[in-house]
Amino acid sequence: MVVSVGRVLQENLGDIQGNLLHAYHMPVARYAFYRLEDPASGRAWLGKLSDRVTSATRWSEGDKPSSTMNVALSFRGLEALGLPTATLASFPEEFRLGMAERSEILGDVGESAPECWEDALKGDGLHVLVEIHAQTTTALESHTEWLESVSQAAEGVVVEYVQDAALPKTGTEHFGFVDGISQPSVEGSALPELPGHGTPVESGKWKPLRPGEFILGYVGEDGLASETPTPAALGLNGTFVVFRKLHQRVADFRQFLRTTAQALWDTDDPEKVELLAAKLVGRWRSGCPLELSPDQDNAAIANNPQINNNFRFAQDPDGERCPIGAHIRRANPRGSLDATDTLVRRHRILRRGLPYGEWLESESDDGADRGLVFIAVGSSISRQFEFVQEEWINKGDLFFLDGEKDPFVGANDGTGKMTLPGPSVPFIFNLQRFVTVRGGEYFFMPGLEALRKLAQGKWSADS
Amino acid sequence: MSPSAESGSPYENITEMTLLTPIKDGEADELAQVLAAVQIAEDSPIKKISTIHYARWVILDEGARLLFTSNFDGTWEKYLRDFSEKIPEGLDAIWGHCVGWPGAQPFAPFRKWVDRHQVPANLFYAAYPESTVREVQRALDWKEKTERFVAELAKPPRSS
Amino acid sequence: MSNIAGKAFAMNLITPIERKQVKWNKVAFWLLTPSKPRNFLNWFTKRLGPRFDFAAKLNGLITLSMIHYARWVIVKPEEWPHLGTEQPREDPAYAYQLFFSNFNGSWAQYVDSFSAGIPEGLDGLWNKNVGWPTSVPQGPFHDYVRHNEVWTNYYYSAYPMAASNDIKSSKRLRNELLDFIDRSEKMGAKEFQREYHKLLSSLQGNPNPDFTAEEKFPCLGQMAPTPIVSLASVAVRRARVEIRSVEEVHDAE
Amino acid sequence: MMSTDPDIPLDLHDIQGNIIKAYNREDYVTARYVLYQVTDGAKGREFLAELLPYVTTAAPWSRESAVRAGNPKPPVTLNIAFTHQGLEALELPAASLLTFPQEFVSGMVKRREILGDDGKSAPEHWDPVWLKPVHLLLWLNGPGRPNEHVLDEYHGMLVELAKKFAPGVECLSGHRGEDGAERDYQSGSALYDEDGNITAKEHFGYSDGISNPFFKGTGANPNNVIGGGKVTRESPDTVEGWEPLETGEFLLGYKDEAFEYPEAPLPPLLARNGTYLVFRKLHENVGSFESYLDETSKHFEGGKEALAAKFVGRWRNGAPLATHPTEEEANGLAARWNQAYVSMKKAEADHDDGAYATASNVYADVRKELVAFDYDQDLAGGRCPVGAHVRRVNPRGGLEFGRSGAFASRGALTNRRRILRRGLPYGICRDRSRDDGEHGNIVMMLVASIRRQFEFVQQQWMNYGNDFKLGNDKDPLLGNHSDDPDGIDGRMTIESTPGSGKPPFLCAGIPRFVETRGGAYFFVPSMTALRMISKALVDPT
Repeated sequence: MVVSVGRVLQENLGDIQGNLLHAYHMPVARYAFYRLEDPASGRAWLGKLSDRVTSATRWSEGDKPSSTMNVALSFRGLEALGLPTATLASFPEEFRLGMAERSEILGDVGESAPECWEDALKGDGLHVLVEIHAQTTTALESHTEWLESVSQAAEGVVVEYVQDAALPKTGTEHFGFVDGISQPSVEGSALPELPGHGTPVESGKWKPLRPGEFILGYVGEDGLASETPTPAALGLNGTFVVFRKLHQRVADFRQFLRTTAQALWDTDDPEKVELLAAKLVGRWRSGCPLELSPDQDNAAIANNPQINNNFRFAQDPDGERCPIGAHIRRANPRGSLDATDTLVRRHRILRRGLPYGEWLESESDDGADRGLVFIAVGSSISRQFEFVQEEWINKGDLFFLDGEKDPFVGANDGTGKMTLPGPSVPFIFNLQRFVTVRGGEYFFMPGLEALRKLAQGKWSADS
Repeated sequence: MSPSAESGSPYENITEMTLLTPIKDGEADELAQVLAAVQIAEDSPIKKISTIHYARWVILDEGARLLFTSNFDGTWEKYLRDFSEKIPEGLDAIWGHCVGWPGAQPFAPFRKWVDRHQVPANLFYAAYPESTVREVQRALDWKEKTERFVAELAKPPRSS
Repeated sequence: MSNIAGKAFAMNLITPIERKQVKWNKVAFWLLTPSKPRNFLNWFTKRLGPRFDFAAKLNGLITLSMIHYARWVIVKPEEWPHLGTEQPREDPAYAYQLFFSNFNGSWAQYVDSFSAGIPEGLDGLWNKNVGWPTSVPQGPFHDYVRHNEVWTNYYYSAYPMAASNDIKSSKRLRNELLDFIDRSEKMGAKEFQREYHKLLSSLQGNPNPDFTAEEKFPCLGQMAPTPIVSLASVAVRRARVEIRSVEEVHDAE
Repeated sequence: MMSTDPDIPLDLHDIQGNIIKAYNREDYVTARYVLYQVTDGAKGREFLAELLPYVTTAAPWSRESAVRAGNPKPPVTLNIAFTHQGLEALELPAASLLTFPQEFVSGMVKRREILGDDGKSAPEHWDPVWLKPVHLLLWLNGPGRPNEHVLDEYHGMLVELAKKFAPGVECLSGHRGEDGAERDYQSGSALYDEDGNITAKEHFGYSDGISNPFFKGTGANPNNVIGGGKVTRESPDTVEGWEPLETGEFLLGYKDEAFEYPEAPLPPLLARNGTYLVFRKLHENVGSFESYLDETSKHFEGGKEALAAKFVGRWRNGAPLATHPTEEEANGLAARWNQAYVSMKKAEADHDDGAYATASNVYADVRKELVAFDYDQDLAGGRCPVGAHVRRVNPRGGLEFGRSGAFASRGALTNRRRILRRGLPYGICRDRSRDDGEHGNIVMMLVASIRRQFEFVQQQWMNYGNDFKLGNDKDPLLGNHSDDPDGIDGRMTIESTPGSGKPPFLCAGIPRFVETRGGAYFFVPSMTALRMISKALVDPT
């Protein structure tokens, strides 16, 4: 259903939830999942929450809150709120099915298969996701206290699962890479437009993506308004959010780097280990892209946001600097598939999320759970997140990398292979899976007005 | 026409599509010219869809209807989306001459139109059903390079 | 209008079939469809004698190895879409069997190889069609195909330079090479040479009939454009180049 | 309609001689090929009428020793063939001219892209005579040393005869001679060894013309079906392993391998007992050939002779690789073959009928060893490479690739591509280190369909390799390997014996060994048709 083609994003930031278009950049977070047993009390609870939900309105200097809160609903959650069948049916198929049902498409097989997920993340109980982000642990706890008191007061609102997350002391994710450098810029989002964050245009410049790619009810890259569920007001200013808990095998990864460097170059010289790590990812651990500095890490590049994302792969068609199969090149091929980028710009994702667990100090595995809370935002889960996951991460056929999967996060099984174009050592063999899925779900994150109306039961069948 | 998005392909990775669509009265000649122009163009618009192995358009029954067949990798749905998103103008220029054409965009009515006119094959044969277009192209590239390498080793030094 | 894309030729054959005969052909198509229940059927039909040995007929097709893709579709009169008044009503007397294939070689080579190599297979799939002359003798068979063939208006191939055989050999070559590269990482010079020679001798093709066609596929031939199959297509191609160069001159002006 | 039951012989008196008889086997080892243009139809027909009594038919010759010589061997044979333009010049009615197949009407020059006559084989490099309006081909075969003058005298008579019809009938000049001068005729001659004995060799040194198709009705020794007929599913060294080919593959008016009468011009009387002749003058680059063999065989186990054998599928002495993979075996066979031939010739010269019968039986037995094989025991090509010349031009049962029963018959894809070969070498190679000079082969191919038989084999099997799963690799010896460094490499894989652990041997950079220097498509009418043409009696209505 088409809402309005000419809508301007900037005028509606107050109705869009926060942390979608702009990252909060807060070091700690808590993700709480609730099950709703009764539509009416669930709506009342949601109503209380909606008053404190953080919007996308930009903070002025010194105005940044100490904590924020956002709310999203899974398809089961919308059902639990008592929405009528016609409304439910107007949501996209993949959202209705939920993440576990889409495991084949996502490559969630083997140890990542839904039957191996954490019990609490397996069932149908993840109705509502409440995210709290905070500047400090204290602020996080105090916000949580409020949430708990409100929830305990509500009948039939049950906590199913809570996941905490915090940036490790290294400031990196657990494999040691600075994360989250590249994000799509969005037209009308009032974010500074950094080079490399939008879609490449022919003049060598970059253009922000159109808002319909990330928020429902706006014009997308196809020139049409993104499709929304009915009624249109329910969808307007909302979007879809993918939540995944990704466990990282840090000790295995470090071990793999050493043994593979040994196999490739007959040395476990740290420089070679770092080069190998960079080849897998496409960036050095600092975040400095291989495309700009193929032979050694360069902190000056890494720390300069005007430079560190300003590259395309078009000048490196064979992947001699950044391998075609490297993680960042797969996840965002930029201008390398065709000059005008038509093959890429409809498959972009906004990534939010944070690492969880303690930094691994020892060489061997300590058995602790650590990894990444992965959050992807987009107006179509199937066209964006699922497509990237299936076609680019786990297939790579489009890049002529038949049979090769993403070396970093792909569903490899110990027989994986990666092509490293260059003067010597053309391949890495025997890739295993370094990242496994522990659970996840698809959520709909409504606009603030829509959230209030949902809470009021305006669209519910029983009210 | 059987209202089914079902492919007649028995293979897991390859899908076949056969579409039979009536041509608008008196527009067959113009359509033939459009197709001829695409045929002699340097670059086919179809190339943009990297999952198509073979495709053809054929005008049947003295201009009464247009046949389209192709073999492609992946699912029907994704293939149609590719069509709709990557070469909408091309499709409009061709199928615009057919009765009831809703336009390649937006997607939903296009999908419905295709669905309505599709006939699943009763028998479909593929010689290398497990290979995608990219895999084929990649393998051909390997072969060419390997051949050159092996031959370089074999070549006697030229006397001249 | 072109039936040729590089090494591939597009065949479109549309032949009428009596409505009451349609079911027989559909059964034949179903029997030939490669799917799991077929295994039992193969066992069964083999015992009915060569006429019914569909697996063997497919064997001939595979041995010919000229086809990339082929399909058969039967459309009954009531299945022709009628979309309203702007479209004239039709009253077709027959159902139609549509055959489309992508093959390598010239028209005559293809048609003749089929009628000489697997005549029973062809007769099995077409003999319920109106006016089917049987595939041997070839004169009437040629006439039937020519009469019912429809020319392609637009033809596309993603890999025009490759014959079906080229693809099969490339795929095998690539798999074997990758495996070799993996295996050879730790080999010394002598062992490497020995293994490399073994690899080459396996790539030349293996005659053991127990091996699948793909496993023993010869891989060492070169790949290049096909010899010219039709003087007409050469003329068309030349004209096309001329048109383009004229256009380029105009563009330059 | 004529029956083609093998027991019922063909009317050999109505068929031109060279179609059935390989003249060089009958000691006619020198030849002259003369081309004419007809500008006056009536004179052309008169000329033809004058020639008719001298035309050699396929009727069996009575041997010299026979008491009553019914049909003695002529001193020199004469045969006649026409291009389509020639038939037009002789004023065949349009209704008849229009019924000839398209490729014959177009002619060889216009079909050059199909045939791969490019680069140095392109018509602009041919002997000039072939670019003139060629209408009529007369060819004379005569005795060899020391009686070559007989052919010369006979040719002189022909020249005198033709003069009577000039202008109107013109002998075309422009056959390139050894001195570079343009001549009025093309000569041909078997090659002699150092002792002056006639050989069956061509300039590259291979024994030629060993295997020719065997078809119904010729009256030839039925045992010769072995190796010459079409393969059955029985053993190739037995008579049961072969069946005669249908006559219609080589003669118009008879049932062919598809159980029908071949495409033929009207009226039927014009076509029946006639056939088509593909004439090719092929220059042999002996220097390139020898030096390529020398260089490449340095690395080839078995050396130069073995490599030469791998190219062709036969040793230069004629023994087939498929059954005689070692040089020793091959030499043994060649010696026995030679011995048998000498004995047979001696018995003939001695007019000793008994000895002759015995000797020819021995000869036939040895000959069998040269032809009685297929490739089923050698699918991978470890003995005879899959891409070797003889395996390409006649794959026997090989296109089933060992999948017995894949096709309706084992030779289903081969039986309609067979070619009857005649002709002789021409010129003398004076310096085996050089390519230039005038020497090569006059190849005459007789087929019922130029397109389906000759052109197909030339295009798909000599200049392409797809049917053998060899990609674009060409016939190593006769392929039109590119002279252009960016063109397709001349390439051949010589397969190793499977399981030997040895790698295949790759020949790369093969230059073009054989160049086309001329040729045309001709129609060879029956005696009846010749009479009809000469009397303007062709009437298709």
